[in-house]
Amino acid sequence: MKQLLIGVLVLVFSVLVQAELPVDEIGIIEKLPATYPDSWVYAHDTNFYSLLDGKVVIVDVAAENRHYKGSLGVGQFGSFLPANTRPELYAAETFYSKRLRGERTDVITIYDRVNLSPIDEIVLPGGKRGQFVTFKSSLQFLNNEQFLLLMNFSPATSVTVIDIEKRKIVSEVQIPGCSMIYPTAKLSFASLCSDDLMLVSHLNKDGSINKQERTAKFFSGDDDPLFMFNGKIGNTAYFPSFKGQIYPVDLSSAKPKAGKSWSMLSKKEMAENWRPGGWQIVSAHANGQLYVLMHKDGFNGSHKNGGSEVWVFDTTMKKRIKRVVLKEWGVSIEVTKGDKPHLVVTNGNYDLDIYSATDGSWQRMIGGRAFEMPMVLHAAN
Amino acid sequence: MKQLLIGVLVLVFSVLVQAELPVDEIGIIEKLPATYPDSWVYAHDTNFYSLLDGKVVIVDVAAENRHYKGSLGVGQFGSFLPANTRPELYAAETFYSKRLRGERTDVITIYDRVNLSPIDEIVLPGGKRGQFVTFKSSLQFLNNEQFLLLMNFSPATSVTVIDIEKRKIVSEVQIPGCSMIYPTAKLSFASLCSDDLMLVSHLNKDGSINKQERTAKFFSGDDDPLFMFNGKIGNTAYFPSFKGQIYPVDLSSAKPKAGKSWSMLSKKEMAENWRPGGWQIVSAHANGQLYVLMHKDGFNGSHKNGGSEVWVFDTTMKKRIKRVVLKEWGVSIEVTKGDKPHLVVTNGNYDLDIYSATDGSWQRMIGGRAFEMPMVLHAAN
Amino acid sequence: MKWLDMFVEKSSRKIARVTSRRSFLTGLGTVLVGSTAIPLLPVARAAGGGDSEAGGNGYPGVASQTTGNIEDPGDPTSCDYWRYCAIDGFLCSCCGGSHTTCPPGTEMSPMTWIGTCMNPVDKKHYIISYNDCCGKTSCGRCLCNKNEADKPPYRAFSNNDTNWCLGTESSIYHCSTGIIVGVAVDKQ
Amino acid sequence: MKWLDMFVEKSSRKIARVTSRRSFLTGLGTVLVGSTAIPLLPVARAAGGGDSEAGGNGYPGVASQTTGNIEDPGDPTSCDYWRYCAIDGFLCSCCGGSHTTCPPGTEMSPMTWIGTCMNPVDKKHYIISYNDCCGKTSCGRCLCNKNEADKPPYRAFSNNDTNWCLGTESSIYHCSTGIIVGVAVDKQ
Repeated sequence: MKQLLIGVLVLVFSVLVQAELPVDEIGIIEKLPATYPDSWVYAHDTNFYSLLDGKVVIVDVAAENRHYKGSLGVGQFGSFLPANTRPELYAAETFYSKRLRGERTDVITIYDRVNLSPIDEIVLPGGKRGQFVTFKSSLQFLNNEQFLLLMNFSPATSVTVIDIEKRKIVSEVQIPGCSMIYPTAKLSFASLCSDDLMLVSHLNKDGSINKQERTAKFFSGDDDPLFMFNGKIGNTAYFPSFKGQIYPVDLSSAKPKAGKSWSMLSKKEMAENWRPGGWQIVSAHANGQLYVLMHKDGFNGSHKNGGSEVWVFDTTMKKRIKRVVLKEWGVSIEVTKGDKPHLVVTNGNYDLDIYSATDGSWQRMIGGRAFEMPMVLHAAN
Repeated sequence: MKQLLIGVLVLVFSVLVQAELPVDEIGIIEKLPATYPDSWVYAHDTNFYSLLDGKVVIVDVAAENRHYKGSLGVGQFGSFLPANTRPELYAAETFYSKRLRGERTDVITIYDRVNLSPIDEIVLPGGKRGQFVTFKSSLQFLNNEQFLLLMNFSPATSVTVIDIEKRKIVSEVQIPGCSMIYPTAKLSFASLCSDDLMLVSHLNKDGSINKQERTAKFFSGDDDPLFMFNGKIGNTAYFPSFKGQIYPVDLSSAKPKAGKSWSMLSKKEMAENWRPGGWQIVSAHANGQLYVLMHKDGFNGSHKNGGSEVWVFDTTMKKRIKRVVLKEWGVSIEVTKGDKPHLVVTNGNYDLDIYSATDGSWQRMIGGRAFEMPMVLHAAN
Repeated sequence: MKWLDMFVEKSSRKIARVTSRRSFLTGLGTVLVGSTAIPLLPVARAAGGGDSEAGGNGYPGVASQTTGNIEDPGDPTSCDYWRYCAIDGFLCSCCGGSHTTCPPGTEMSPMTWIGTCMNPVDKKHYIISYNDCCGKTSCGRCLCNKNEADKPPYRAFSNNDTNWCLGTESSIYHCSTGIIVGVAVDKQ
Repeated sequence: MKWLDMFVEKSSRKIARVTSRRSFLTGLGTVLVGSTAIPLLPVARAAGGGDSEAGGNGYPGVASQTTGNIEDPGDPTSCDYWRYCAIDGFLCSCCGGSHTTCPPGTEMSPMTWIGTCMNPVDKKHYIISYNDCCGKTSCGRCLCNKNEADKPPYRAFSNNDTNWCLGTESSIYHCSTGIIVGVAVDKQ
């Protein structure tokens, strides 16, 4: 009788349990894979409306849903760089002890890519970390990601070299009259200079400066300046100019070799003043295609105005192979890696429009106030 | 000849100077008057979209232009209170050493009202400063602004008493089961409690606790809770309830006396479920008029939904004397002081709509992304 | 069957009484415009935005989800998802977490506010714990505010205007979950 | 008359060369939509907003101003005000300062970027110093970005993508002014 009763109770209980949703586990925190799929993008939200509270949002642009994968704070005109050789992310930022004031601390914060949590930091002395609207070239790797290089601006310009494996600062390289970091060979980087050339800084194995040299002049900052952003295909960086030239720079040896520039524009397009414009105005894919954000009726000063179209060039033929007419006005563009690349566009509402990079078709919009101003986009891998 | 030449030069020079705009002085920082006009309002922007970067914006609601007078940071669910007896402003806020993380510091920052710059601060120990969406009753004065009282929540509830003239913490008063600070007599304050009454805390002259006592129960938290906000006219605080009753509480002596409640609603309005709703749902003017933000079709849970109308009551007659149909849906309301009061409404776009409090006419909208979410408004003086 | 419900109810209520109600953030992100509760700012912003692929969650630029379980109906990115009957804040489902998990790098608050919501499929009332995820800045997506049974702060554990990122290393609020902790009294 | 202009030009250029160009903030707050430069986000937000009393400054909820001097025409709360031909940031005129002064409690940056703008009344080209006001959070009002003669950061002193709140106690950027420091070469 007693056994029967227990049996009945067990039966009733299990029926009930099946009829109800189970209790959920409490305290689960999501994790991300150590290597992200090719369809993921780091969207750096400069957040002009609250500059100290900038962030990077990690987005899967290809998924049907759950596009927002996670975020990390990168504030006060911060710089950001994901590693490829280890599951780490680097954020260069500035804190004040009392948020808007008080003691200033510049740091490189090292984030674990799986947990998006800070695992270490390197304090940067001197309060001179360069604060810019957000560039990619202000934080770069050398020597297979052994060295992390950070741009300073005080307004004197220099580059701090950090051994990021050992997590310590090893040197500071002065780059007077020049700006930003374009890695060339294992231990060398170039910077763009006010006198229309590149300064090349060669480091020793320990990260200290070995020597510096200058390339020949190869562009005109007065008449047609190069943008800071470039599209890199293999060892060649393609720098667009304000008026629509493409300047290929071969970075395969320590000293960069500027190739012959070519125009993106037909005579008609030149007459219509088509020009590159926006923030991150260029991106590239390993298949040799260069993507440039373009606008019509350009003028002196329109180089940050964004664009209505993305033009796709075959860099071997130096020929346009596609025009993507954007659904919404574009501000920044990035092309993802891999076989099925996506063209990611920060639009004028500061949401992301996702297009197929292959056929230019619009696929989805990712937004909903995920970002205030995602000015820079880093494709994963 | 030489004299003539000089004379000619001076003449030419002065003609030229008149023909050109003069060079401006560099380095001028605006100042504000030590006492603000009655038409000024402190708009506390909680800034949900970047909670750590909240602020208070000082606005002149009556001027033809230059409405935005200045701002100060009050972040991370901060509390704010302007003094009347001296040109100081108080901000209770929380900093983290690394913005989003690291060491926590709770402080009262003292701002100079003329220069809007921090002049001193009082560090609060224990990391227990209450963090709320933004209430007025979380930071209050006693004894003619000698003592500044701050609400703690850990989740135990207490009140820190600060001698703000001497700028030091003098005591902490436990208020278990109760919340917030409603000054009564010089050295006494009431708190609203979970068991439908007020706890009254009486301080000694040095700010230490003397004794505590409880009022009788006078409302029903189960059936019809009182809002935290009240409109104060003379020594009477008028607390609206969720379902539209007004509970007058006489604060003229140390122990508050709850008066007889009265309904804001006719039978028809009750049937239509008109209710108060929004955030700062009530304000009052010294002329005896009480302003309440109302919505139709209310229900259990609609008490923060905002409202389409502001109802104006004569508190002596306990009778509605005006309905102001809002141009835009309202979230918070405040009535300014003085002979020509303004009704200031935080609208659903989180801009400010300014109405005449006298005739209810709409005068102007102040916004342009001046604030993200100005939840609380403090009329000057 | 009442007895089993009541048993679960009892243990759940205990949680509710001890850790009790919950979290932070009134929104007023949601206000009544006309008679439909819509989150105001996202809508205001979306007005200037582009098209949306959002199913019907009301947040342009946020794609719909399902729980994958027909017994748990609705869209966890929608403010109307049944578990959110008393939620208040940014939905973690829109922020790299889910309706039951926190986004990477955040910390789940140990103290929560508890609501009681009816699952429209089985018509049972579930006790939902709205644990906050803390330590990263405001997510910004899918602000959702439902105030059924919300009380002012003098009933602290029934109040959602309080920042409940309390027992966490950082009190910075990021987003909110809606976790089933039990079944309430069967009201049928 | 050239000699006087050249004299002023010379001293101004010296300032330009020493402290030189200026400030921070590309905006891209302004982007070209169609062919008119309008500040994007304010517009996007305003789309959900109410009416505006703004004269014609393009910022709903911001009231127009004048300089009070007919020789100095235009509206200092408008991105089209002549002095702003190369400005980049939030206009201090909308933030509690003016086109020449900083809001209370901020600090004016000693280093600036210099632009050259034509006054439409006297047709003269003035040298404008766009000193930033620093130490309070982003004002948020009247974001205005004009990039005439703007160069990339390798011409640092001609670049407005750099935060020039440099010689100040705090590098937090709040808003920008447009201060006349001299007259440039008369181009007539």
